[in-house]
Amino acid sequence: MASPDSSVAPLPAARPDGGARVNDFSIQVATANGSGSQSSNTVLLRAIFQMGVPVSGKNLFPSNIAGLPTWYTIRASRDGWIARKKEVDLLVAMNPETARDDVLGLSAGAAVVYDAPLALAELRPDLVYYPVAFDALVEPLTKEPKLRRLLRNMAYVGVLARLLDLDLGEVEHAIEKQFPGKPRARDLNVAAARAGFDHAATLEKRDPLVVRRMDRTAGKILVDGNAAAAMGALFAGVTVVAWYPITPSSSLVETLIGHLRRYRIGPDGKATFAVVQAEDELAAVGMAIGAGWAGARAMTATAGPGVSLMSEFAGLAYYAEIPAVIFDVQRVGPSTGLPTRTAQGDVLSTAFLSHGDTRHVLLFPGSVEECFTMGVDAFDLAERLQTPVFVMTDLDLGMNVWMSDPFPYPARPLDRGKVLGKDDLDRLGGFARYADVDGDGIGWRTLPGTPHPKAAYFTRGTGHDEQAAYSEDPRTFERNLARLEKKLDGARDLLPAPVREGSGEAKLGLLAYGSSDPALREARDQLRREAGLDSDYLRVRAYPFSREVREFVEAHERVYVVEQNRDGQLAALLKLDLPAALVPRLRPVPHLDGLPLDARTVSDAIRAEEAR
Amino acid sequence: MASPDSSVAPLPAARPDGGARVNDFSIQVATANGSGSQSSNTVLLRAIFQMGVPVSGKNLFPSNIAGLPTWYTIRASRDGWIARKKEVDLLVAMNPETARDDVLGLSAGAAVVYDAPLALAELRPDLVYYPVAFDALVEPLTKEPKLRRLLRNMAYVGVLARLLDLDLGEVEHAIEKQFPGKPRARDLNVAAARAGFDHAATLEKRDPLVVRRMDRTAGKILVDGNAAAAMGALFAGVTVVAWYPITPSSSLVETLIGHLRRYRIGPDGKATFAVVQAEDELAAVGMAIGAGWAGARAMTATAGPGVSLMSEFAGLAYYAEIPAVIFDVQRVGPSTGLPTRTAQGDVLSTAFLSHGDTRHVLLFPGSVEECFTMGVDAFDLAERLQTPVFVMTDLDLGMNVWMSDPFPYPARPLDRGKVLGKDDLDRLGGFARYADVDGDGIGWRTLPGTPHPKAAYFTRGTGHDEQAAYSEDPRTFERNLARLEKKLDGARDLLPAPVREGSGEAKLGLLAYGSSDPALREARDQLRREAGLDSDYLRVRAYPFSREVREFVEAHERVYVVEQNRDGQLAALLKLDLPAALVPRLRPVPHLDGLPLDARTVSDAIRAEEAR
Amino acid sequence: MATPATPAAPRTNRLGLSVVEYKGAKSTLCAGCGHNAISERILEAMYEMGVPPERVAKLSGIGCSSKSPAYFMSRSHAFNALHGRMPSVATGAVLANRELLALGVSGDGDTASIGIGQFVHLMRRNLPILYVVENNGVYGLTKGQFSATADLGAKLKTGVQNDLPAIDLCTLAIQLGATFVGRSFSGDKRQLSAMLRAALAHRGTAMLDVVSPCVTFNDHEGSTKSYAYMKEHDVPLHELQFVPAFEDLAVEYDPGTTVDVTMHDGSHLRLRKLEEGYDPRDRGRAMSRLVEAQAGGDVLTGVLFVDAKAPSLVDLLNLVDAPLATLPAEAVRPPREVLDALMDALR
Amino acid sequence: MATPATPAAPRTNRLGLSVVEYKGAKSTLCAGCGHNAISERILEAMYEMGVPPERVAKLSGIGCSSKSPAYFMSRSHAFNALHGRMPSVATGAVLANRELLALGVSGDGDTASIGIGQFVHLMRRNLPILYVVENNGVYGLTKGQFSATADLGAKLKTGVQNDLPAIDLCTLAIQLGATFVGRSFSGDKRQLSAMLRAALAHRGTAMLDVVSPCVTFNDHEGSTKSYAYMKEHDVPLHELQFVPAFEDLAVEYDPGTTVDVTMHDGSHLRLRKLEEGYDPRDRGRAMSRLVEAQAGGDVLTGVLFVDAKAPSLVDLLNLVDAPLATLPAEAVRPPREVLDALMDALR
Ligand SMILES: Cc1ncc(C[n+]2csc(CCOP(=O)(O)OP(=O)(O)O)c2C)c(N)n1
Ligand SMILES: Cc1ncc(C[n+]2csc(CCOP(=O)(O)OP(=O)(O)O)c2C)c(N)n1
Ligand code: SF4
Ligand code: SF4
Ligand SMILES: [Mg+2]
Ligand SMILES: [Mg+2]
Repeated sequence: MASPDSSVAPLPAARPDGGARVNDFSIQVATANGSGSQSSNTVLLRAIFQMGVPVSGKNLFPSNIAGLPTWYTIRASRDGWIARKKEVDLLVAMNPETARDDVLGLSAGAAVVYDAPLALAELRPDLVYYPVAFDALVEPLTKEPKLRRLLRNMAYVGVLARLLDLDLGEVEHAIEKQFPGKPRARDLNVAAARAGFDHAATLEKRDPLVVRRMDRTAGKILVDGNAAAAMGALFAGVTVVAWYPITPSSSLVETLIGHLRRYRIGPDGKATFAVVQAEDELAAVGMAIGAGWAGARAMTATAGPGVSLMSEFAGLAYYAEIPAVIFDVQRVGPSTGLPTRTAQGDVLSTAFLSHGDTRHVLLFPGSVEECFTMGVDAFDLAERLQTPVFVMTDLDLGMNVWMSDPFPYPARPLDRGKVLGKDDLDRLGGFARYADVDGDGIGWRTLPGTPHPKAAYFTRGTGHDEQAAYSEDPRTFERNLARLEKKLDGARDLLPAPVREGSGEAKLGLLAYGSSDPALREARDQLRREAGLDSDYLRVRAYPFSREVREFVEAHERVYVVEQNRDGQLAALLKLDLPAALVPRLRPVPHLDGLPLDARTVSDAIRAEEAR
Repeated sequence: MASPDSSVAPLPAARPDGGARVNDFSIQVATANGSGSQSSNTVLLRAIFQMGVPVSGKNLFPSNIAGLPTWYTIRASRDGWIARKKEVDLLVAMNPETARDDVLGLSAGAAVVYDAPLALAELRPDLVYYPVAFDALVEPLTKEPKLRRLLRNMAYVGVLARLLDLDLGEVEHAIEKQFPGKPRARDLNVAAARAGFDHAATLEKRDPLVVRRMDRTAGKILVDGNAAAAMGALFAGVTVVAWYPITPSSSLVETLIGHLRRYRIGPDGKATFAVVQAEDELAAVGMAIGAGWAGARAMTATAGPGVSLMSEFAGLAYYAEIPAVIFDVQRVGPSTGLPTRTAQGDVLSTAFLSHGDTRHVLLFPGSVEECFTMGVDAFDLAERLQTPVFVMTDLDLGMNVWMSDPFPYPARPLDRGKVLGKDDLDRLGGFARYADVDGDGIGWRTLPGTPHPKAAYFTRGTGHDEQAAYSEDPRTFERNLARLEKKLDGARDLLPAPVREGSGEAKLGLLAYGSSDPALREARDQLRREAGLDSDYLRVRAYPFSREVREFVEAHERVYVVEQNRDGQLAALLKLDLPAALVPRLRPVPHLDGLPLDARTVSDAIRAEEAR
Repeated sequence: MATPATPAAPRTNRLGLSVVEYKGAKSTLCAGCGHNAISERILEAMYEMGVPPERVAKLSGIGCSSKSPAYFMSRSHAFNALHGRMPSVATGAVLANRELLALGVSGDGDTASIGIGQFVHLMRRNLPILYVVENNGVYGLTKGQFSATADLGAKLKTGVQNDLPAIDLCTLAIQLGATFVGRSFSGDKRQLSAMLRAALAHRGTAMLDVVSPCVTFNDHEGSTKSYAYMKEHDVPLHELQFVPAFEDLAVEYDPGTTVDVTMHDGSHLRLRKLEEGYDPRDRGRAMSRLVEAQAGGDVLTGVLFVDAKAPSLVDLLNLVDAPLATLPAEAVRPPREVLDALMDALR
Repeated sequence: MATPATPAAPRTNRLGLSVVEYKGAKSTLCAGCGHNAISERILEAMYEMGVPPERVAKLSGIGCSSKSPAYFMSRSHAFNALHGRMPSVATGAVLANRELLALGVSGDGDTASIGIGQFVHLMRRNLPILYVVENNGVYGLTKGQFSATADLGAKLKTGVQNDLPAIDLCTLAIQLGATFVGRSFSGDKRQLSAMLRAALAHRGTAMLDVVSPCVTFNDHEGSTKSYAYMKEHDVPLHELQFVPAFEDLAVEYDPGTTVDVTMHDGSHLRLRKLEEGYDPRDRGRAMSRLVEAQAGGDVLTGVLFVDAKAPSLVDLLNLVDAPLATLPAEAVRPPREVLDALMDALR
């Protein structure tokens, strides 16, 4: 496979004209997976971060365990842009399989650190080359060949530290964080980094890229979205977790299990949670629904194929009105698709998941912080609304490391929704499960086990009346379905409101969601700076849409709906939701190639449209 | 449960003013299921049909095996209207459980034949009553109590024959057809009908309803849509059928099995077909897809819950481009919903069935004849397009008996689509499975077992290039997805075109599909006659939509989209498909109560909208 | 059931409840359906064991059998879930509230056809549940197609013959690790009652495969799940006696002819052997005896396997004693310091 | 395979094909993965048996194991289907074209976890297929979680211990009616090769459970699916010899110590007993012996059960000899008269 962007016509890179390019470049490291490069790249990322420079890292890895090409891109941006950047300023070419294509795909003037035996310098005259004999560098450190392979990768971090003028102390500090409690691994890696650092002193610096200390990361954290969502679930007080492994969602649950074991087991060894690795996704969601029915805060996490398998159960939970939280860490479909690439491709099918007039609540976290906050809110919303809530995150958010403000401790107490206990029943003398007593379409429920002779009701996916009794009566059926519609409609006001940016005066509206956010912000800046196009930006955070979404469209002549799928799925939901007269204002900008969205793709598309 | 329509304010029934009401009324028979009334009602329906009078029958039955209330409605219409009619002119009240509500729900002046012990005449003074002591009538016929219960039901057919002036010979003929090869059953039933007929001579006719011979059914057939679809599959040359029983689709496959056994087993006992009752719907569709991949004409049939379960496989078949035919005999959802009631509720979720930018081809038969013709065409289309084709029929079409012209023998030969054989490969020297060589987005395939060293390719649900090799390359992925989009877009021209009615001059457009057709035609007539509203009518027969759909919307100021679901699902697909400027013209008229659509519901809704 | 109540007055159980408190809605199943008889037996067993109806969660799939929980114990919560997926829903419910007494009711189609995957995995996990399969060898609710427990050579009314081997749910359950496996017949009031009561005292998965004729679609000649067939081929392995802990009767028994199993709650299951050499504590032997019987067309009934000591899923997960569902916020949301520490680690 | 070819020249098989014609793409699995060894054995067996690659359909689910069909026999069609759903796809393919030699390749997660339902029903149907489970006790592709074949007490690298009983796919398959059930080890070249060749001669479901260590996630101490564990606990029941029909060598054997099974195509499977008393033709005994071995931590290998006579699904359905897929239109679309008759009956 070629370098991921090789077939995109490269944009002319900003040429260094003698001066340094400080804190504004991107590095791509090309290795093979399973070779330990993930640690090295994290160390590099973290070292830059520790120097106070905004960074982001994108891992482009194959659906495979070991030996296939992997690329990791680190962007340092003094302006704080953290979207993927297509142009590579510095390539670290460690993988013989892809090195040729990787080099040929660069823009003129880019720098290349490479494993000397690859002899890449012959390929093009217009690059800056730094050959390094990595094997020789790590040879003195260990005799184990396997370990050597790993250390080679830490050595390039040292080389880059010297070339970029990174503080070696920060590198060492980052290595320490990377291998906590493993002094031998730490020491060896520090030695490897130092070897690289020392060796690089012999290289003549001929590129302009440098890192200088800033103060833009103080207090911030580095974390991936899956870890953030796991913490969300932890602080939501999740009690039942049923799951089935699938990329890219597995690490969400695996991290959560770690936290639960650490923070939710009492001194007596007893757990306030149950985790079950189910036999498949049907069972996983079935368990979550059974648990939600019985009153637990229950969840599962999966990706597209799992969501498809959950379809029948999703309809049951919608219709029988049972809370459950489902994290969908989206990857590229259709079908098994590209399991290790990112997309926002499950939006439309999940909104209508299951046959027969089913509708669902979706949340769209747009940052790791929102993976956390929505990870908390989803449980409140599911119990409040008595319906499944899907948290639509994606591989880019979930598996890449992001810079973030630390997460806020939840401000509100748990909202356990409308539940009647024994005392309530004593007072009321009974209840009707599906009666709309509060005018919001949400009935009151009881939990199994409630010690009251009037507590029980019969839950079913078949037609039922207000008392939850079986019914085929046409009018009863209609009423019930209308109530469900009302309930979901009312959800608009409970869900996270969209986030607005801009003066509100622009004619041009940009609308996006989820992990597209950084690219959208940067694209907005590009549009203004490069094309004089002023725009407002609305980031949608939930479906059914808040009323503000409509207001935004009303207030703009043209609204570009940018998303990471082929079919313009959120745009489709908007078309169905907005008054028909507003629909012509929507300009879908769907894009899907499995790579995290970059600003240039967005601004180019919009400029082209605007120029028409 | 109340009579199905009891909570609808009854419309004033046309009062008989001395004169007879000939061939224009509806009969409702209220019994318990499992009591043999289905045979009696079919006999009654058929006898009227044999008198040349257009009829339709609607069975309203519970999700239960025996003992629960069932209603059967027969409409006779000299004008040929065969939609359900809400008003009941003649009630046959055999079920003590519902008799009271059934009677209270009638319009003034209606007639009631009832089992004498029920003493219904006291309930209301404004009806015409015919009490009949059914037990006494059948007592002489047999000693078996079980049989007596069945014969009581044939006795009311005799009573009605006399009251409506039906030819007893036609009744007897119909009984003969009902019990082929069972002379004892036939004789007993004839005796029961005669007993009723004879007894009714003692009743004084006080209602205006009569049947008179006409010639509007000559040459026509009576058949249900599932049987029609089964014949379609038979004449399509289906070879592999995998299924899992579910109401209301089971009878489709069971009828098909009967035909296959009869017509597709050779004198040597060998079968040209394989039928497997799978363990569930995932397996059923998996088998169909495996068979389609290997070159068989393969199908399954199911209802909403099954379609939901097939979701993951549907995405695989779309993406790996494998033909399969899936009959979805729709029933009321969400979830298990009302399994014995009718709806068009799976349209939207099936169009986008599966995660990640998946799209499907849907056919919408609007009559039993189209259940047949589309049952044939679906196989051609699936193989031509190399994709799953969903035939979206419903319980009303599938399980009720409809009058129809006889089905035409397929005019075209089987279209087996683009398949390369050994000779082709010899000539070509090889092939690329997913290359768009013909510019229609459809590649050529080979079948497993083709004896040529270059025949093989690797089928997968993961990313692949034109040669079907595994690929994660972003550009390859994009190209492939764009080709799939093009393929489905091109399908518009291959699918059954919509059917247009009206001058084309009206401002008002009506748009509907499937089993709504009779109600739409009648509603159009009502709108014209009763409100002076002229309209054109377009019946959509497939998704992706034909270009004529757009033309129709362009040509009309307002287009009412009538359908049998809550959410306006076809209207949603239209909104997503039409140019945005046309969207404001659409006026969704969704309706869902589980009962077959009637004209009055449609015309009332449209008149109300038009009056705004 | 924490504290055994004082011996009950004649018409009430030890909780002081009369049997009426255990009734459900009127059955809509066919008259004579085996499922109705099983509902009766369940209701009686619950009454006799003095199980508070509010503690029971009735769980089922889809089918005539799965409808039946509506027809007993209206005072218990119930969840009529999806076809074949009751096991997962039950698993979730039990984990959410370990105090629930989970009663799963399923059919042979629901369990052995579409549901076999969830069945297999539930058995492995030894979830505390009383799982009753009302086995009629056909799909009743969809009008009489064969299910996967239909016996080789069995005939439908239409004459169609089943040519695939039956899945024997008991053999399967034993193999997979279920800890209480029994087979009975809806028409055998005594055996079924004793078995249900013993199963209610079991902690872990109690799987009962109860032959339950479908009078409408599978009670004819040629059926192997008919009343007539069962009358001829039912081979009870032992006579069952169940002595609940709260009755503590010290009945004499002969260890040579009787197996005595002490259940988790101290009650006793006594099996007076009718077949020499059958030991319901030997997994492998039980399986081979069942295979042999199946080949011969015999239907072995009784408690086929029991292991009253194995840890249940709730034990394995080491859950706190209180139901997870109703733990207070303090117990489930870690304090601010935990978040602070987590954030620090990410800096 | 209709007519046995003349004995092949040294470097080609009886079809005149060299082993290169049976190769696939370069493996992307980890170096040392058991699955790679199994791919080699399959390829060799196909070559040695002279199976035309074009006749083979390779079917798989999702997982490292399920990817492996890409790495052998590129001249055969292949379908890498959905996770756990290979059996249904295979069933459809075989029914569409009975001449195909179906090779199903699956993993323990693919088969025993998500796929156990389809596995159970495929076994019941005795579909003609060679079904190979590459069993490493973990989910390789998703990075090392336990699967349902992980043994009780097995430990992950992280120290997490499996506390659920393993599903023994062989015992299960035998119980469910599979007609050729074997277990082997990816590291036992001789045994696995002979077993594969015999399985290729079987008409019906041949299910081979092949322990296949995952060097990346499950080859450490504490694993029961490691190379080291297998070296200690592999208990071969017999020595396998397979004599293909086309070789017709009349080898002497002693009926007292050797079981000779005549396969459907006239070839011979000869099992020279290492364990006294094990008879691979006795379902019940085989099962109880397997249960016992499992409890003791032994891994019995060999042909555990075989019934070379049972009718396969293709036989039961009595299909015409030609593949359904390519029957001419005349054979599948009834003539106009049939439609006329059907219409008449509806008038
Ligand atoms: C997903 C799904 N598929 C099919 C059905 C239709 N269906 C309802 S009940 C049933 C079979 C029930 O058989 P069994 O479990 O044996 O119950 P019984 O009626 O015999 O008691 C089927 C196939 C369904 N409800 N859901
Ligand atoms: C529906 C679905 N769920 C989950 C996954 C993720 N997944 C891919 S492979 C795999 C497990 C494979 O394990 P196994 O079959 O044992 O194969 P191995 O990799 O160990 O050879 C899982 C869970 C998937 N692809 N599809
Ligand atoms: S159809 Fe059969 S299983 Fe269903 S209620 Fe009637 S007798 Fe029982
Ligand atoms: S992860 Fe394990 S199963 Fe997968 S290829 Fe590597 S060694 Fe094999
Ligand atoms: Mg049944
Ligand atoms: Mg595995």
